[in-house]
Amino acid sequence: MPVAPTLVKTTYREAVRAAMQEALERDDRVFLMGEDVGAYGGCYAVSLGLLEEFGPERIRDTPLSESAFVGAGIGAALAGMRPIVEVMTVNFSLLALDQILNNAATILHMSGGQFNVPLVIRMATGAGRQLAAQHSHSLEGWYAHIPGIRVLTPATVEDARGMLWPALMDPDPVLIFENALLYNLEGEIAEDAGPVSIDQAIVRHSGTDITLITYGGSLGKTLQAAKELQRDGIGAEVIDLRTLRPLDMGTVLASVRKTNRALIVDEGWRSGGISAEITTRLVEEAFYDLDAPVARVCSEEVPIPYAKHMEEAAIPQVPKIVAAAREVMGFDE
Amino acid sequence: MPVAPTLVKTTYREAVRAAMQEALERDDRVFLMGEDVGAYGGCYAVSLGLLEEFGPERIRDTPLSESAFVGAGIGAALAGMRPIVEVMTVNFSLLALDQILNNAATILHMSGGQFNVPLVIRMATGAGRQLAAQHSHSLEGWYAHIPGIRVLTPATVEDARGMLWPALMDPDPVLIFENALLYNLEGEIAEDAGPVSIDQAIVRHSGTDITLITYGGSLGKTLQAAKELQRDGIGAEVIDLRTLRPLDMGTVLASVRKTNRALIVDEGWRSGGISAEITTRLVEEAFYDLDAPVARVCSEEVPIPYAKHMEEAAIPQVPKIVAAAREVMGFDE
Amino acid sequence: MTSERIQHLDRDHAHYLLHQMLRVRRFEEKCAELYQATKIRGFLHLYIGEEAIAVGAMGVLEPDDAVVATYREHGHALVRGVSGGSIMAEMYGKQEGCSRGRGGSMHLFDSETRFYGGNGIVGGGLPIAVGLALADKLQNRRNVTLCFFGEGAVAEGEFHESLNLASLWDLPVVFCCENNLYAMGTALERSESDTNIAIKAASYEMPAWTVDGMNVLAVEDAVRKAVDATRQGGGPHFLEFRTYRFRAHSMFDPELYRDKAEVAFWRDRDPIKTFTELLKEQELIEDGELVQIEEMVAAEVEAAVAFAEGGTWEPVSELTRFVYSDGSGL
Amino acid sequence: MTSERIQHLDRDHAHYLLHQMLRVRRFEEKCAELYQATKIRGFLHLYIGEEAIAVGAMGVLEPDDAVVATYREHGHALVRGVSGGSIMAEMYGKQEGCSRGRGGSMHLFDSETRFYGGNGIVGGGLPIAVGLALADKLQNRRNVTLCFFGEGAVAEGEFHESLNLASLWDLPVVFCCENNLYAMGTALERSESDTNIAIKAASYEMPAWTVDGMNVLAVEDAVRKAVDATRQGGGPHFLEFRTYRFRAHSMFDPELYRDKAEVAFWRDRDPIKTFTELLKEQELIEDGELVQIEEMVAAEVEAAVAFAEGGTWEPVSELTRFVYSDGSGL
Ligand SMILES: Cc1ncc(C[n+]2csc(CCOP(=O)(O)OP(=O)(O)O)c2C)c(N)n1
Ligand SMILES: Cc1ncc(C[n+]2csc(CCOP(=O)(O)OP(=O)(O)O)c2C)c(N)n1
Ligand SMILES: [Mg+2]
Ligand SMILES: [Mg+2]
Repeated sequence: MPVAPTLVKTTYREAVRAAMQEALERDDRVFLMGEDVGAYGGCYAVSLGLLEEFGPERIRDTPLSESAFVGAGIGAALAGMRPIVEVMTVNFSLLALDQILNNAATILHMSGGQFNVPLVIRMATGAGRQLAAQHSHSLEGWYAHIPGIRVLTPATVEDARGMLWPALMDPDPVLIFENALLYNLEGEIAEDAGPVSIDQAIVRHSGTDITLITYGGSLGKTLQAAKELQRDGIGAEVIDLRTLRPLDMGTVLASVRKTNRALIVDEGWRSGGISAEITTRLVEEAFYDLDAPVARVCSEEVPIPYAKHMEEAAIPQVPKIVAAAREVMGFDE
Repeated sequence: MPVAPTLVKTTYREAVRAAMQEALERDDRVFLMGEDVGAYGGCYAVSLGLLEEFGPERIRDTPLSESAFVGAGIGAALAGMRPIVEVMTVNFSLLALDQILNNAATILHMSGGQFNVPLVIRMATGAGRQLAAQHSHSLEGWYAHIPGIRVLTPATVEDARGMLWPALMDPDPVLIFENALLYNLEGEIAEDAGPVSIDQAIVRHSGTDITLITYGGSLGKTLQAAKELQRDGIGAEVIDLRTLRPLDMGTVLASVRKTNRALIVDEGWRSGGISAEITTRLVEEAFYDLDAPVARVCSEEVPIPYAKHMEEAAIPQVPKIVAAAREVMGFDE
Repeated sequence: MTSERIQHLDRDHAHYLLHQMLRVRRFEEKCAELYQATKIRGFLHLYIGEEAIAVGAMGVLEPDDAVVATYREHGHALVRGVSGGSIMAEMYGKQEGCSRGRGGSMHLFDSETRFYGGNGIVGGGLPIAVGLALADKLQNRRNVTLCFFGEGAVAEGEFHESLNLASLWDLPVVFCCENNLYAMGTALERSESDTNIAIKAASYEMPAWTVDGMNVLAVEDAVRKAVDATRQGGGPHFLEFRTYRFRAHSMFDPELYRDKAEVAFWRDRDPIKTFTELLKEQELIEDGELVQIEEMVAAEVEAAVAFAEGGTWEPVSELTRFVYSDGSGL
Repeated sequence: MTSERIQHLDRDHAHYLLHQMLRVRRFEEKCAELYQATKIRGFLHLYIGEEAIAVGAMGVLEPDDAVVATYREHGHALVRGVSGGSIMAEMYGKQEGCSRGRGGSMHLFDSETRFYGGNGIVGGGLPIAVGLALADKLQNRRNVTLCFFGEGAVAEGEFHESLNLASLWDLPVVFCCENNLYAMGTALERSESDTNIAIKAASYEMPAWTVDGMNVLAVEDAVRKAVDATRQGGGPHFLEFRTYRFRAHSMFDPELYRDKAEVAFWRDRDPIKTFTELLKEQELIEDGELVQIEEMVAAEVEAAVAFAEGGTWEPVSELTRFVYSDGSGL
């Protein structure tokens, strides 16, 4: 008889830290580098205590040189290490985009399969904290355009805990986007929680009337919307994509073939976002199963403003999701 | 009685040069800067002779410092100039992406409307010359994700000639992507050809059975495919988007409402490309007009390989377009 | 500070400098309070301890000169002439704010004083400053652009690219590096292999001086010399100001990385405290005058808060306005 | 070149150096021919004139050392030990090429010799070299990474970021700047405010020497000194090689930007010509030996071409292979 696992309370922040701690203990090739990951304890206190535990060789504070230290991560990965490079937030990753696209994502193919790049890049993403236009990007869906990398978006404490190890063991570059609003998220997790899949989407709430497809920071809002829809008698199935590249369309299609309706919730800008790709795949693979146009609730196409009410209006919110879902269901409001 | 305009032969390269020449003559605030635009005559010989004509203050060779000289273009635009910044190719623009996204595209909104950025950035784009993975990107559709900028993709000599001036007079940042394979394109153009719209798509070939939507370097191939389809009795309407942001969906929708079928041809990678956005807009705005799923012919999701046969296989080609169109028409091959 | 410099110190000017430093200090102390009261949100980076730099520098500028700053720019904006009310309203997120409430603390903008922000990307302002100076040069205007940034920016590639461009093209820009020894929690010696910052500027053939950033007179002298030379066509100049921030990096910073002795050492060099002492010593100020200045400052801060409190919220319908200049969101 | 150095020059070693330089020269002359014959396509950047650098440098390396180069890297790959056949096949686009025909001239890779490309982005290889060296250091391997780049890369921010990181972390990497005075058509004095490149490296507290890149013995001495010091834990070193490319930047370059006198001046310093003359003068080589070497080289080049000609095309079905390591395109 299997014993039920002991559950422990944790936060998303602690889960990421525990995952790093475990990886650092388990594999000598793993090290963490990034701005203020050491002495400061991490911009979001994620790596707090790791410097004391693992020392400055393996918990490596970097200067403000995004391009060079991401590139150095690529080089170190090429030479047998398993680096975790923390780019403080996605907003600063633009400075390293050349290294990510032209080197990390490309070298394996361009070298005819000789050199793989087992690099993990973690970054915080998302809006919602009144940090204004330059500190509120949600570009994970945009990154998912790039062949040669994997894009993970853990939305739960289990995924925050469980995705890092398989990402590190993956032979190719993996980008992990942690929505900064999630760090304080609390949850229960098995004491011996292990790795989770980094290939598969998951149904977080079952329903038969409409499929709500989301990931990362919008999962909570979408689940909330599903609850509200339930009160109106609409059974919404909520899919957490978990990885944006590859897209697990199998899970999405199975649900949409059942519900025949789909709505995508994405904190990225609408035009050319991952929401467009998912819609398109549904059209390509399930056109005749769709009873209504696929809809999407995304961020408005504006630089995110500072003022709270303006920022809130700019990014997806529960009422907007509910209204959009009702519209897909054909309810006029 | 209007006199027919005198037509002159020109090339795409000469058309871009003539447009710059005119702008430099007409407006003191205009200057050109970029790598090797001066003494070398431009990487693609586009600016050949301009240094001699306008001098080194206005035809400004820059060091290899993409981020700084694009940023300097932003600053100069803020202070009243009308800079044309040439980033040699889109491949190198990744180094300047922070400046483009976090400053050029953002400052107007973030400053509450106080500071606009009348900057034009020109870059060569596209594959097809066996330049391999790091020199063959087609990222114009990806750039079109960014609110606050305009994205132009002139595909004809008229557009190459006519888009620059309105782009320079536009108060906001405009990115112009010139497919490098087009520079040798020959065409006739009115001797006094003037500015063209930078907001509107255009029908380049009429048809009633299927709408082929494309832009830039793929226009020629798509027109060729339309011709071949015609032989099979399929009337393909070819739309040249001309601008990727904003997307002129009016023109696209009018055509699709007539043909009820659509195929997008895009040299960008498939997933998350502009092809996905167009498909999605069609679903959102013309779902019930569609008789078949929207289809797309894009680049394969690989770093573009050097070998000619592999490169050709990686990017859209006429036979693929024809086959895909026939499939949309319901012809099994 | 030479005693000669002090002897020539004009009483009014001395009061002006002290007044300006106190404006910044008290304004920011109020900001910290308002942050605790959740009136201000997002990131808030205080300049307390570094006031002598903005104050010493701004007084030297002409009205048409340009300024580029960072996310730690309340002081620069205030002293440059952006009204306290519009800055405070900005931090409240009100539409009367200098960026319409869209920028917040990190993105103060003001076209009237050619204050080009407020940039949240470390190093991101330097290329813009180069471009502003290029435009001034191309249009034969005798303006100078002052560009502020922290020593953390020195590690960014853009720092080097920008200095090289400015020097290569002989542009009228003065780079002002506010070296407060830390970039968040990273001490300079852990981010630069050579902690001599001026030497990097010198490797671009740019005159580069290290200045006591806790001494407002030293700052003023250096900036005047640099700005004058630059305005006269002497090309870009580089100033490194040695300074210290007395507060945490931002309101989220637990300050695990520096010890009390070090903080105390620098607090002793508080630019306001030391300058006040100097003025008293030199009998350039009386206690009554000091009280008067503090009262003026307190009144200004109070008025700024009242202005912000009385401000209004931008209608949500305006969200997409100014994505493009025609007002459209496209 | 000191006469002492020449006196100690071993005959075999002298022949080795000359042989290597000729291998590169003749190989590339053939490449140019094959480009005209449209056997090779895309960009082709010839190293002719600069051979002394790769030859002087590579001989110093141990098998486990690593090399990072640029798009002008045929010479580096050849001398490092990548077979001429596999390089030529690569340029033909054949699957027997060292990058399976996917990289072409700009992207030669070879895991056996730890040859990490071939990078088409100016400056893009420097951070990778830093990372390779970091890995070696973290794993206590006594390897050195040699990183080649042109003087054009000095203007890129990544150059500075990388030098700083390498020095700050004391990494075993030797930066080899091939200063051929031009970046495409841009002369150094039009891209750097201070054309002294070594001084920039020095501002990161890195030993930096300027070396005559047309003299293979000078190159070898400098690289040996730098590599030995680096291997012994002396941290990164920087070498600037003064050199010149005799050909156009690439096969597309109309060469409008440099005058004949300058080209002639440098052609006089042809590293192969001058070294041959030296060896003759010192009676370290006989005419017959020279002929022998040329014959060996010609045979090698011929064999390389034959290998490439006999190569096969990668099946198109493999296009998406190696986008990811599991073979999938995902
Ligand atoms: C490109 C970039 N990377 C990282 C950050 C996060 N960050 C904000 S401030 C800061 C420290 C900057 O230090 P410094 O330049 O010395 O300025 P100071 O805060 O000391 O005034 C960091 C790392 C950022 N804003 N931009
Ligand atoms: C980031 C980037 N910008 C521009 C280019 C285009 N480009 C290719 S080579 C080159 C000149 C480089 O000169 P240098 O570094 O001196 O090397 P050399 O060609 O002289 O060996 C330029 C501008 C590029 N490949 N990468
Ligand atoms: Mg600092
Ligand atoms: Mg060069």
